[in-house]
Amino acid sequence: MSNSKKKTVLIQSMDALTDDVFSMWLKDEEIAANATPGQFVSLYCNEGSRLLPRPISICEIDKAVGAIRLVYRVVGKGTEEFSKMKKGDTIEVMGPLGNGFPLDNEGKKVILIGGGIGIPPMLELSKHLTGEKQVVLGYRDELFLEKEFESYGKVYISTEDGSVGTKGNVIDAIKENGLDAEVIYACGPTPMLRGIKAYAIEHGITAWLSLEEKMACGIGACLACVCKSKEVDHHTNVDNKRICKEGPVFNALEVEL
Amino acid sequence: MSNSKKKTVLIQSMDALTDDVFSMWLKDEEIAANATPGQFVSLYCNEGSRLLPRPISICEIDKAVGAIRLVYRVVGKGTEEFSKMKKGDTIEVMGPLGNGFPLDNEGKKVILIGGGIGIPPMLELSKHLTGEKQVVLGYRDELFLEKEFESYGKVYISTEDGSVGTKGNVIDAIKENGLDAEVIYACGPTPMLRGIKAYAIEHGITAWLSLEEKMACGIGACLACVCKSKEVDHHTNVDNKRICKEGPVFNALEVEL
Amino acid sequence: MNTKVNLAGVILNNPVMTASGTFGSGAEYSDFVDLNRLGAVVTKGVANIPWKGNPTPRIAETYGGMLNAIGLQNPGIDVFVERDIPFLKKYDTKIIVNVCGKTTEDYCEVVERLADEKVDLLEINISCPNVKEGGIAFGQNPNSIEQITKEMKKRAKQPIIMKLSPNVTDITEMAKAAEAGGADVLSLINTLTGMKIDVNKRAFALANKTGGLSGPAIKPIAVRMVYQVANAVKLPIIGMGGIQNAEDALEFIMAGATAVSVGTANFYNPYATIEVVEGIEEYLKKNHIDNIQNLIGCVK
Amino acid sequence: MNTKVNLAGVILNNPVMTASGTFGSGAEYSDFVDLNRLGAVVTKGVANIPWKGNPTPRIAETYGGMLNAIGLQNPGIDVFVERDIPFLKKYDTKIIVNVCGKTTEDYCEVVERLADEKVDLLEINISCPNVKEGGIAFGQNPNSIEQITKEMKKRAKQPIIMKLSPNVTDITEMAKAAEAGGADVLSLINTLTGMKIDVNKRAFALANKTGGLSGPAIKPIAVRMVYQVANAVKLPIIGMGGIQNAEDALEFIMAGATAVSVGTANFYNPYATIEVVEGIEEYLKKNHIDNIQNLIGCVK
Ligand SMILES: Cc1cc2nc3c(=O)[nH]c(=O)nc-3n(C[C@H](O)[C@H](O)[C@H](O)COP(=O)(O)OP(=O)(O)OC[C@H]3O[C@@H](n4cnc5c(N)ncnc54)[C@H](O)[C@@H]3O)c2cc1C
Ligand SMILES: Cc1cc2nc3c(=O)[nH]c(=O)nc-3n(C[C@H](O)[C@H](O)[C@H](O)COP(=O)(O)OP(=O)(O)OC[C@H]3O[C@@H](n4cnc5c(N)ncnc54)[C@H](O)[C@@H]3O)c2cc1C
Ligand SMILES: Cc1cc2nc3c(=O)[nH]c(=O)nc-3n(C[C@H](O)[C@H](O)[C@H](O)COP(=O)(O)O)c2cc1C
Ligand SMILES: Cc1cc2nc3c(=O)[nH]c(=O)nc-3n(C[C@H](O)[C@H](O)[C@H](O)COP(=O)(O)O)c2cc1C
Ligand code: FES
Ligand code: FES
Repeated sequence: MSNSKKKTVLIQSMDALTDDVFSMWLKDEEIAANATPGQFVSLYCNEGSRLLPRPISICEIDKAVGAIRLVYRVVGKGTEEFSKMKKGDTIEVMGPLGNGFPLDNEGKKVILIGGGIGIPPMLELSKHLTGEKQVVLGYRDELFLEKEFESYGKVYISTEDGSVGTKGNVIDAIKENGLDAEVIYACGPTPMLRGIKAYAIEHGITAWLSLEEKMACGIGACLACVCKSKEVDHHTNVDNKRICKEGPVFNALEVEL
Repeated sequence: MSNSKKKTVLIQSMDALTDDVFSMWLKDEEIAANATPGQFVSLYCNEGSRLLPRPISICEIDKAVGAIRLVYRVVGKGTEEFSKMKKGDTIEVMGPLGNGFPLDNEGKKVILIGGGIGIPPMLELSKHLTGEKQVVLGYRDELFLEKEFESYGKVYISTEDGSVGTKGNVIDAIKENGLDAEVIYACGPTPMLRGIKAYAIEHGITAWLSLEEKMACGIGACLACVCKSKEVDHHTNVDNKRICKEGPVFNALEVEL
Repeated sequence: MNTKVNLAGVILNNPVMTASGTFGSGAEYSDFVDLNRLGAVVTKGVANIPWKGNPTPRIAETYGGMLNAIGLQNPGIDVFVERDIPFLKKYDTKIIVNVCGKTTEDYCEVVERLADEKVDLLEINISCPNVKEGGIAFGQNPNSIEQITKEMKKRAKQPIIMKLSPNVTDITEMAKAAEAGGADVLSLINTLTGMKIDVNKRAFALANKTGGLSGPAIKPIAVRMVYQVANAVKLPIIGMGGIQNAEDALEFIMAGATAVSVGTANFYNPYATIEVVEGIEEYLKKNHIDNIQNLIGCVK
Repeated sequence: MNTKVNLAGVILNNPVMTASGTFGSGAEYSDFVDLNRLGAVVTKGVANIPWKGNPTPRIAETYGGMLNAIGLQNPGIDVFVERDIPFLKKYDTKIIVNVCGKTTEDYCEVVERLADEKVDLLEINISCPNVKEGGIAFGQNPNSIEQITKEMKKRAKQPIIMKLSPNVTDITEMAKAAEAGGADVLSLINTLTGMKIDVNKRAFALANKTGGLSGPAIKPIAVRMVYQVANAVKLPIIGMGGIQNAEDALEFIMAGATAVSVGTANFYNPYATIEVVEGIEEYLKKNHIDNIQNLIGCVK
């Protein structure tokens, strides 16, 4: 048996970080005990017309309390439904799912990169890395979570409109600040990840990327969520890897973006 | 424009009368102002997989407060959903719908008959009739609402298991108590109404019956909820009457049961 | 912003219509919505003589949809012409009369009777799954579709909409047959044949055993068929099946529908048609699209 | 209480199986449910060689259902035989292998390769709407159904289940063709072809444009088809399409299915299969029915 269950859990808190980004803590000792940074959970809607899971990365893990934090943006009907839930309500969740970021980096100098709603999983990760940590956060406009990173590393910000930090994207911020590293960890939109992969290859940096795809089962059974892999995958026997099962975190060299 | 609207209204109270019979007051001045005894409302589920209305008779009307009372039995998923709602929640409702009982009976001696979950609409009706009122309530086993009728008329009870009042059905109770009347008003399961119709014809009593059928629109547009009528109906031009529009209350002689 | 659309020369103020059988002849819903705001009202199917329809229960709820087996109850063309057309003429909306029949002759009689009435289009229902004769029997065979379309065209003074059944292997074959028969417009989809069993009563939920499935549950099938037909024939298409909001309507329009009909949604939201009209206007505004024409079939 | 059912001589402990493609080869769900409790596990379609499947996005949510266009990605029969059959053999459940192919030869190769493997039944998928060649092309024509069924029967050592497509005018014609070809069991329904458009992106939701609609939304269509087929042929039927609880499963059984498959529901409730098994047992107990046999096709 794996460590993943589907269950109904208590919402401990629900807070708006911006107009459309929400933070919630879910109470569940088992999930908290088993979770590692970069893993995700599947959230389910109460509304019966919406059947499929909403995969959400784990933003923080409080093993002492037995709770996990999720930070999500309202982009459609499902996340809208979640945003209307309140402390004390319950929600269906399955997890933890997938494989998180590798943590065996022995004090290497790293850059953690989060783009938009890819920022949340970087927070828990930043607590687990032991070397010098540079955190690059890319936003369209409104900032969230940026202060919470400050205790774990030096934070650099890019905004598309240039209202804060570097005007442009995360790569622009890395260049502007002359950052270098042995390892990059990143989560964000595919074009950003593509850019980071190219940058990492160019500079000989190891890069771990967290990918995204539409999911149905979340546990590797339906083959909905594949990405192209460089080599034939052990499980699928074709050059497709399941993001929910082998991922969501991949070495940049393993996958085609 | 008719007096009927679809709107979201406040639930003022929700109480269990028995294990599976619930009473709720809905706050809406407009509906309360327009409603008459024997009319019904359509209740809608929040759950998006259940689209159709749940027609529920109006049990009481409080014009002063601007509220209506509904009493319903949990028989399926929709009524179960309602039963879990709480005071302070809101619910979608359309109404008042249909035509209630005729109230111009000029002090005639009447019997009001309610069978099972057909009992609730009799309560408001009993307040509006001016003659001698005999109330016959038929239950399978557990009683509800029976006390509330006592201030409006003499109450006779039948139960299938004989635990209270006459053992048997409402006709048995009428016979056992030797009741007679000029007019009968009745609501309940079709076999009961069929029995009442026969009884009324036999004894030359005018009978008004409230019928039931599955509904989709609740306002006369879809032709789902018809009953057979004795004569060609003015609207449909066939011998079918729409229960939601021409009914739910019909003169027993108008309809075939 | 231009929301006008053209169905065989008839210009609708906007592409939003009602689906036949879900809106009566408009009278009941006129208590809830201003019929002047609708592109067209499509009336409940009418035959040459009054029909009683099927026994009850005639409907059953299903997951995200419903089954109906009304059986085309209707008051007959005479009452319809005397009562329902004059009612609708009071409004600034187009009138589309949905026509049903058991035999080709029945259909012909209705169409001839309507020839000199002030109605804008006739929609020929050859796709009702709930009556034994007529209806779907005509709608599942390309030859009979072409044949009956020709008969209609011979007699009708108004442009003819052929309403297609989704209960077929290849919807484009049926669409092409209607086009070959001279149809002016196609409308799709009618309901999908379905069944529900009450496991506690161990009985069919509908007296008719089977019924037509409608509502949001069927939308993906309807959008697919509209897309296929739009790419197979040159006729304008009225798209329907599960539309409950403007997004749904726009899916059909982008798939290739010139107009759309709101059906089952009226039952649970009597304001649905108007909300679709307003939602489309908002979408056009927000996306700086000045003519709805630009959206029709824009997804290829 | 007897919940055993007989599919062409293969006795299942209970009528509850998994629907192909929604349960992998059982390994992933074995973390959630005890496979020993299932009547049978039906594996994801497998071809003679590995298939990559379609580009992503491969799925989209719809109202009360979902679209998929996985495109039959599979590791090929060799890996399947080496890895997946031994895994399933550890459990006290029947093994049903779902077979797909682009050509008749592909199907034949897989069936021959499986002849000496310890699997109980073969389910031939001639109804996948998501691949260009093979799949549904075979499943919409009675002649080709009969033909391919015969080819399968010639080569197979296990009984053959033909899996039918609902995207046809008359499902009974297809069922009869499979029966004529010698099929031992029929399973229905596969998915209905559907489409979703993202109106904000003005693009198809699926890379493949169309996909197969599954989930509770389609149940009424599936129940109707099972009922029609049960009344048209003598073969046992595996019913599926939108089953999410015991009531749903019982609808299919009362309509005439000998066994049922749970598909899409696994995705949102990994315990769904077991809940169906337990719910059926409760129903039998509550209603004092000592043999499930008495419910098969009991609603006429
Ligand atoms: C591994 C992983 C981790 C994620 N972590 C986060 C996170 O921490 N915070 C956050 O805000 N978002 C995250 N996302 C994206 C999030 O899953 C979607 O924003 C969400 O599912 C949208 O649901 P909706 O109902 O609001 O949108 P709708 O568009 O209405 O959803 C319709 C369907 O599409 C799916 N879907 C829509 N967008 C996406 C997407 N980007 N990725 C996958 N499925 C999608 C939904 O799950 C649903 O099945 C993550 C996605 C993945 C795959
Ligand atoms: C005019 C009228 C007045 C009514 N008044 C009352 C009342 O005061 N109190 C009360 O408890 N019940 C009343 N009923 C019955 C009530 O409508 C049903 O019990 C209720 O709709 C069941 O909903 P459900 O979702 O719990 O059951 P389900 O069986 O899950 O419902 C499935 C579908 O069938 C319909 N349905 C099921 N049973 C009935 C029924 N008996 N009549 C009509 N539609 C039905 C539902 O509305 C829904 O569309 C009345 C019915 C009518 C027609
Ligand atoms: C209760 C009901 C009655 C219908 N009656 C007719 C009819 O008389 N003629 C017709 O062509 N279609 C009829 N239809 C089909 C609808 O017009 C429409 O094609 C179908 O319901 C799909 O659209 P929807 O999902 O929006 O309801 C009827 C549908 C319903 C639900
Ligand atoms: C993601 C997915 C993959 C599927 N793959 C297959 C397959 O490989 N072979 C097959 O015969 N059917 C396949 N199907 C169809 C299902 O087995 C089933 O027939 C259909 O989904 C209807 O059942 P449901 O509504 O319970 O899901 C697939 C369905 C889904 C949703
Ligand atoms: S979501 Fe099913 S395999 Fe990943
Ligand atoms: S419910 Fe539609 S006519 Fe009565």
